[in-house]
Amino acid sequence: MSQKHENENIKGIMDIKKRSQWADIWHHFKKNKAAIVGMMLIVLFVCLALFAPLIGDYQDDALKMNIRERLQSPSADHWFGTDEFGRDIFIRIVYGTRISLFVGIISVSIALSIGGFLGSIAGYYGGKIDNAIMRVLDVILAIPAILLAITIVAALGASIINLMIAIGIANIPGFARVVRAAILSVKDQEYIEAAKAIGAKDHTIILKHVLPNSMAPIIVFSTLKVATAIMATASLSFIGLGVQPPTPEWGSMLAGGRAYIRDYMYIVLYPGLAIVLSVLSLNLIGDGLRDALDPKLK
Amino acid sequence: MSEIILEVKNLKKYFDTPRGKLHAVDDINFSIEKGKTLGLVGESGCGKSTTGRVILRLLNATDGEIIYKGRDIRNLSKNEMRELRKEIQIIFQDPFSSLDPRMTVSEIIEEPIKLNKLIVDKEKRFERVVELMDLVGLSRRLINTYPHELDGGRRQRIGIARALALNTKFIVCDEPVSALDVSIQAQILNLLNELQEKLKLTYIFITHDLSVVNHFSDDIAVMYLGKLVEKASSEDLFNNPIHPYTQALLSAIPRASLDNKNEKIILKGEITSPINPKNNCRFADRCNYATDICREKEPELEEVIPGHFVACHIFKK
Amino acid sequence: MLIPVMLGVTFLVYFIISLTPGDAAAMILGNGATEESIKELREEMGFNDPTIVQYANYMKDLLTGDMGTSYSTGKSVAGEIGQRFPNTFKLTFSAIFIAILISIPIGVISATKQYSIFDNAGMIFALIGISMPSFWTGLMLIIAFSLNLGWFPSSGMDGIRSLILPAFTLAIASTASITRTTRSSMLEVVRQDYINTAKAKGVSKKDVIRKHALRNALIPAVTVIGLEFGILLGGAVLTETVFSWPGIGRLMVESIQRKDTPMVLGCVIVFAVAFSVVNLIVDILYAYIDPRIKANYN
Amino acid sequence: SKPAEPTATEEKPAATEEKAAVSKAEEPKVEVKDEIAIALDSDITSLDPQGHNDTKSEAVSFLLFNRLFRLNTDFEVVPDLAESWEQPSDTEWVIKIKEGVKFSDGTEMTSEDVKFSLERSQGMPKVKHVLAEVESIEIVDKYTVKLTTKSAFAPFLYSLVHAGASILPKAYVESGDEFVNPIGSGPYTFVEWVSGDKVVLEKNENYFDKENMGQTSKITFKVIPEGASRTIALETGEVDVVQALQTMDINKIVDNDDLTLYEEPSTRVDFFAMNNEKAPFDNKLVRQAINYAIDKEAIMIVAIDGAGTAAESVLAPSMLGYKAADYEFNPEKAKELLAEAGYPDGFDMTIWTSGDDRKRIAEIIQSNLMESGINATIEMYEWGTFIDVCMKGEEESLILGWTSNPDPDSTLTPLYYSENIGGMNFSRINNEKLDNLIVSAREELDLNKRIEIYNELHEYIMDEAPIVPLFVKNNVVGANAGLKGVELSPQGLWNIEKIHY
Amino acid sequence: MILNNNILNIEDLVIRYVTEDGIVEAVNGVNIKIEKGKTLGLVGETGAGKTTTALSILKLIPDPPGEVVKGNILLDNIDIMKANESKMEKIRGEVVSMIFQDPMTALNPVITVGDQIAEAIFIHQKVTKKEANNKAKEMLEMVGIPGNRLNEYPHQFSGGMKQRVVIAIALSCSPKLLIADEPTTALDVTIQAQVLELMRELKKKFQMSMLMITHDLGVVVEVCDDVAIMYAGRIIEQGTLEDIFRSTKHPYTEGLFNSIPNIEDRKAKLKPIRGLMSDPYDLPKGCAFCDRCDYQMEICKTKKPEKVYFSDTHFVECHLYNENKDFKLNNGRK
Ligand SMILES: Nc1ncnc2c1ncn2[C@@H]1O[C@H](COP(=O)(O)OP(=O)(O)OP(=O)(O)O)[C@@H](O)[C@H]1O
Ligand SMILES: Nc1ncnc2c1ncn2[C@@H]1O[C@H](COP(=O)(O)OP(=O)(O)OP(=O)(O)O)[C@@H](O)[C@H]1O
Ligand SMILES: [Mg+2]
Ligand SMILES: [Mg+2]
Repeated sequence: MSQKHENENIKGIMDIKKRSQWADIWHHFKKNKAAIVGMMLIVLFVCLALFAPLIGDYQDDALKMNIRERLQSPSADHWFGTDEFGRDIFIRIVYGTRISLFVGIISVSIALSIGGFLGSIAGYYGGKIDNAIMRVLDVILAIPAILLAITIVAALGASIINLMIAIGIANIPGFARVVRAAILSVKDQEYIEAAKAIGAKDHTIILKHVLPNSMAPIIVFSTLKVATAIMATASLSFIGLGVQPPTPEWGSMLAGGRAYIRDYMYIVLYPGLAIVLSVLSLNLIGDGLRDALDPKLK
Repeated sequence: MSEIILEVKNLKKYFDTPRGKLHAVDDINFSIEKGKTLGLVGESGCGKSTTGRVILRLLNATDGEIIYKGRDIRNLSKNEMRELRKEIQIIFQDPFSSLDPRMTVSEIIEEPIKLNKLIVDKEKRFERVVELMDLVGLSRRLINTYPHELDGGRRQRIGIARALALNTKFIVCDEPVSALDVSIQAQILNLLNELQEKLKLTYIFITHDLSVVNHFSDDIAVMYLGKLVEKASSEDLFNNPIHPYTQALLSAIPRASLDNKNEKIILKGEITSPINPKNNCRFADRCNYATDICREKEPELEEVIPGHFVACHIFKK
Repeated sequence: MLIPVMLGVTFLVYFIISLTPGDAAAMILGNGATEESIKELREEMGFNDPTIVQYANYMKDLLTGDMGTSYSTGKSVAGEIGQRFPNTFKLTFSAIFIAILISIPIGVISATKQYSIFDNAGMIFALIGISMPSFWTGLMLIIAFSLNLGWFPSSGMDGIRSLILPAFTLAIASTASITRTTRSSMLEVVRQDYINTAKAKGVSKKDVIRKHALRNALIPAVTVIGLEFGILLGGAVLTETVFSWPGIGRLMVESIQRKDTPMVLGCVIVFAVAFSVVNLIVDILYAYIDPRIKANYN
Repeated sequence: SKPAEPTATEEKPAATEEKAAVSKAEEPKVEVKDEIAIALDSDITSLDPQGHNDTKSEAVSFLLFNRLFRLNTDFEVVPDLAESWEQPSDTEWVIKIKEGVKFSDGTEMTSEDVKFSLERSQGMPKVKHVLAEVESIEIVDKYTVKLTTKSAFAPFLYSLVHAGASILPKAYVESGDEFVNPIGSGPYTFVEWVSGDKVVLEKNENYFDKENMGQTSKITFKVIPEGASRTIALETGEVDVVQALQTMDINKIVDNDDLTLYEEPSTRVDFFAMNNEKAPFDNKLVRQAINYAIDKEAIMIVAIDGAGTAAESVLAPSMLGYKAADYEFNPEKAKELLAEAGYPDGFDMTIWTSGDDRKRIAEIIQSNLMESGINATIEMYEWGTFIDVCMKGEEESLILGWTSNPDPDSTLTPLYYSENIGGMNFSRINNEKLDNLIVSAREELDLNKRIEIYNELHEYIMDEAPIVPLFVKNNVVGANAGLKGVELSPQGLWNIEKIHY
Repeated sequence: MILNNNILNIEDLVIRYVTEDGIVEAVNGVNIKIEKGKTLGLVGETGAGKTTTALSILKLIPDPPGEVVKGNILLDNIDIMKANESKMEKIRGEVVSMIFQDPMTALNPVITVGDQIAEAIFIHQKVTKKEANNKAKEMLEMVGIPGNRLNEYPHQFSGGMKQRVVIAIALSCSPKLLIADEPTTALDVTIQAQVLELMRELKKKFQMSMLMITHDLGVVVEVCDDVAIMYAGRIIEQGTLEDIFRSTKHPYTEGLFNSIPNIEDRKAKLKPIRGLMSDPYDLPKGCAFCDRCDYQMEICKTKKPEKVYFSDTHFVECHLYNENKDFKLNNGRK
């Protein structure tokens, strides 16, 4: 076979379809039904966040109180009922999606950029640099993440920005470790040496070979961490250190409604479900990605 | 007219490990003539790959000289080294980990050309890729496949094509066939042979399988625990192995033939740790002939017959 | 290893908390304090010194076991934590115990019956568990088991019965990840050659799992249990709040709200020490389970 | 009197002035239990009666210690340790204490202890305000002391009922035990305090006042921060009394035959105080605007389930010389006034408060203010800190409640007298005319004249509008129907030593 | 049941793996006989189905995805196909045991070497734990490892020693048939020589029959009596050593010989087999080797070749001998 010379012209060969990696990953991802469900849910959440104004006005529907309509059970008018101030819970959950996704994504981005940077330096250069960075991160790691976040918010004051900073910082060591491990696993592969052997410079190697090949665990970890960050946001709000009223945020909705838990369970049920569903979806996607990106399973 | 293309003098490579200095390569000397093949043979962990890597400066040597075409590679600047990399290349043992799984066949072969700006025009470069694929016997329709879709033999061909993409003169072949099935192994060996003739290449051929180098090399160097124990033309080495280790190695090869069954020399024990080795003959523990001197003094590599070097106290003459 | 990390932790927390606005001296003196007396106290307590000097003084005291006195109650921090910590300890250990008790068997069975209904159910359970914020789970459990069924008290710390709900709440999330790790490492282990070797010897299926697979599969599970402990400690903060459990988690949240710096500092340090000690124990456990690691210690 | 803590207590419109036990028709099954558990919504802060100023700690202190006088449920001062007293002059009080009163360590109480305790009180940060009027304390004999006030002070005896005026054994305090194992003379003795969990007390069998002996042998105060959990605990029998019942659970208690609801109108006014020293609240128009901007009805609905009385002045309506002001909810008017004051586009401000229920109030105020164009941010504090920080005047506005003694002065002086800026004068109003009105009312012994002065004061203060009064609420206590002796005063659960099965 | 002199008799075994990507036809009608006391070498390329065949004898094909479609396996006259799990547990280790390819991973890293050997003894022989331990020590010494290393863990052993331990485990209950799946592939030549030497000795000592799986014809010469060449799930040629080495019949077998560098004749040009083994997901209708075969004929593409016998012991599956049994292979020239 090998010696057969096919005499197509070069152009023809150039056009041979390249099955892109993404198509490949998608192909594998698609097979995982749970992940697809998660994906659909997240898309739904994102749509809700994007098109929230079409569902209700932020000022008039999500913030403004309407005491006469307080504590109404779910109905056609108020799908999820109203809270103790007569605000529509559904609309508040919809606007809450914005906050949760936003905080989740931004705090993970903070952790990813700082932790990722530290992790890649530690992983790629190794030795003393590695040791120094990892020892410092060990210190942060010794404090359970949510406690660290609580402490930071407590010190800086409760606001959305501080919340993101706190959750971001608390997650730095995790990201640094994952990135470092990913880079280490790639760094010693022979194709990195091969690249060196053909004269590739350090940054070419990092950008073209190391990073693309270490992306998989990092992407998966990020997805899962967005989920954790959403949960952390809610937790901090729950103990009064997160998003402050009247901003609709799931955790603070839960915290505010918990006095009504016995007679108006839906006040805590729906925001809680929103958290569970979004976190669950992200976890499902993360799991799906893990399988789809794992070269061992290919 | 033999022209020495590479000469290695007193090459040493030590690794720092938690348990001490690991003498992966310990003071070895050899040279290779242009267009010839030097076989580097030895058991697992004896330092063959390290030697190869140090020659390409993928690892920095601890000590010694690596003189390629009259210049010591160890003294080259980064840019000079990059220039030199267009001439000396490496083919790896593991066809699975030596190819970037995120790149297609054409991207892998194209990369060295692109990086070294040999051909800037995209289409021309592509023509060159196809040419290389033809050269190593890769079907053109595989051009945009990914390595993981291919078998070991084809992957190894990609590795070879990549090594040939530049103006390659000298290739370190680090066990290029040991991960392959016999029938595929033979295909690759033949290919390497053809390429050597066609492109006037010089090889260092690393292997643990003596039968492979026998077929392939002009000279053979046998390594044991970071040291060269014997060095000769393949002819000489096979016909007249002198060092007890070489003898055992040769006899241990299972022969796929009912005739000439050879008497096996079974060695005791296994290769010992290269960490902080003692200053004696490193083979002494396993050697059937070892005497006191072997356990006390390190033998030098000496020319016992013209062109035939051995490091052994017992079989000096 | 523990000591430098603890030094780092105290410094980090001290530094973060020193960012907290507010005048500690005024806080201690309370209402009616004159400018002068505040100034005097500030001088006396060294609040005017640079943070690093204050930190050094704090550390000096800490080394003698003195964690300072609470700003809000004037009581000794060490004494207060000494009273509260055993409760948190009780809670988190019961939780991890429950988590292990549930998750290891589920993980093992899921792995041995891969793709069965049991496996799928187990994994869905695990994912949902991971996705539920503990404070929400807690509220839901209270509704179900305290309110509707009346089986367990919803608050306080009286005997085993009152421990069950908070411990379960806390355990659920950890159950999820331990189950998942056990399952996947079990699947990994079951593929190993030595399992085939054991089978080829004629070892029965049950014994293959029990004697050969489980111990190997436990190695990654033990790491996760160690890490989960950190998450549990963090979760304790929320669970203790929901269930009125008088542990240091709740103490910490209350102290943060009171801006009671020495108390917060004390709590975080105790958390970090507890977490680090657990990880140390995990390391030692490792050596017991995995002789390869023991070899590295010697 | 003291700032009322944020509790879940809400009240139905106070139907009667009597303490009303909404008792059950049927007799519940009798449990013969010799101990009771009382749910508190937060832990006590100190066992030192002079080391705290909150109702939870007070409830415990009252059981462990005695004061010279105490309040009965009708809010009248009655003697406790005092045997008799006389007033030789306007500023002098000679008090004879009962003989033979023993502390729980067996030592006898003498005037030494009284002098020591009252002087100590004056130096304790948390309670120094209580006896601020007292100039000197002298020992007359072993059982008699003489107190001299700085000026004529009609409501003086009320000061002596505060926990801060508790009589402590001098020897014990000087022993340096720091109240880890407090010794007192009260109807109960200390057993243990499990921080964050519970306080356990035991009947003092040797209590000096045989009539007011403890009725049950053990009382446990359990800390249950969650309102819903407190109610559940009561329903499941984990506790016998819930001291601060959350109002939304009132019907559950009423509907439950095993439980009894106790309600008592309080003298507590919840109010929204603006910091009169800070712009823009130094502008009367702004303060008035905010009085118009806030929807008290809405607040009542949310905070006390629509069952309270909207407050229309700084005091409860039952108070001497009360006069209502007329600020109806009117955002338009508020906007007009704001514009007049130079804030046509509103401004940004912060609201400080503490506790879940007040947070809800804050949220409504926030929403009300938004309608008038004011953008408010809520900042939450833990109760203990909250009071401390607020006294420093760093806040812009705050939400608080104030439970008052029956005498108006006990509210007006601490809250609105200029000298108490930095103390309880949270609005930091510093108004000469107001000061004069307060002082002359306090020193006026003629009741009608006093009423007149208070009428004027009400009118004046509400025009100055340092605060926005929000509502007056009831105390609500839930208890097991089998309990006897549950009594409420306007300050809440009272005479706990009398509770028993 | 016919009693016969064969320790192993496999007939028409078909095994496939059902995976997401398709069905792998791993074993397609294999017939293997091993006489008592004899050693059969099973030779073939990667993916030929050697391990699958071996595992089926122990009934250890992972299911799913593995599936034994049909076939008969008689092991020491026991019908494996009909044996239930508990019977199999008895058989494994006692009647048949197996050595796996990679000594590095074939031992449980958390159990001492001694316990791993003793376990099999304890299971199959009615002995106390202590006796089992003593026996384990004996076994260890027999494979040339000092008995006092009984309580060490696998990571403390070198590769060759580990493989010896694996052998000790396999032989601990003196099985009648030993299956060795490429026992020396992962080892260095000098170590390989040691291990092969040991196996030869032990085989003699225990009078065992053996199925030796390898892809190395050299190893076959060293230890085997008979050879079966496997290609794409079928035995395409089988015979005694003499048969296979001296009168090679199948073009594939010939190709294998030509692919091996010859140590004696270094100038001999390697003549590898072209191309690759057919995709096991999609085997051709006719002869599976036909794509790579230099003697390819029309019939090869459409019809599966039948067995052609040259002697009792020697058969081949190839169309070349359909008409002319005397056809001689001539290095690819037709
Ligand atoms: N980066 C490294 N750090 C530490 N030790 C190393 C490193 N690379 C190789 N070694 C050690 O150096 C010695 C020689 O290794 P090398 O890879 O050169 O052996 P080899 O002869 O190529 O063996 P093989 O046949 O297994 O490939 C070995 O003991 C190995 O463990
Ligand atoms: N668990 C499995 N799932 C799917 N396919 C499998 C599985 N095990 C083996 N196969 C496939 O079955 C075919 C035969 O495999 P087998 O392991 O028997 O080959 P082998 O001859 O032992 O090869 P090697 O020399 O590589 O060990 C191969 O194509 C392989 O990919
Ligand atoms: Mg190597
Ligand atoms: Mg195999």
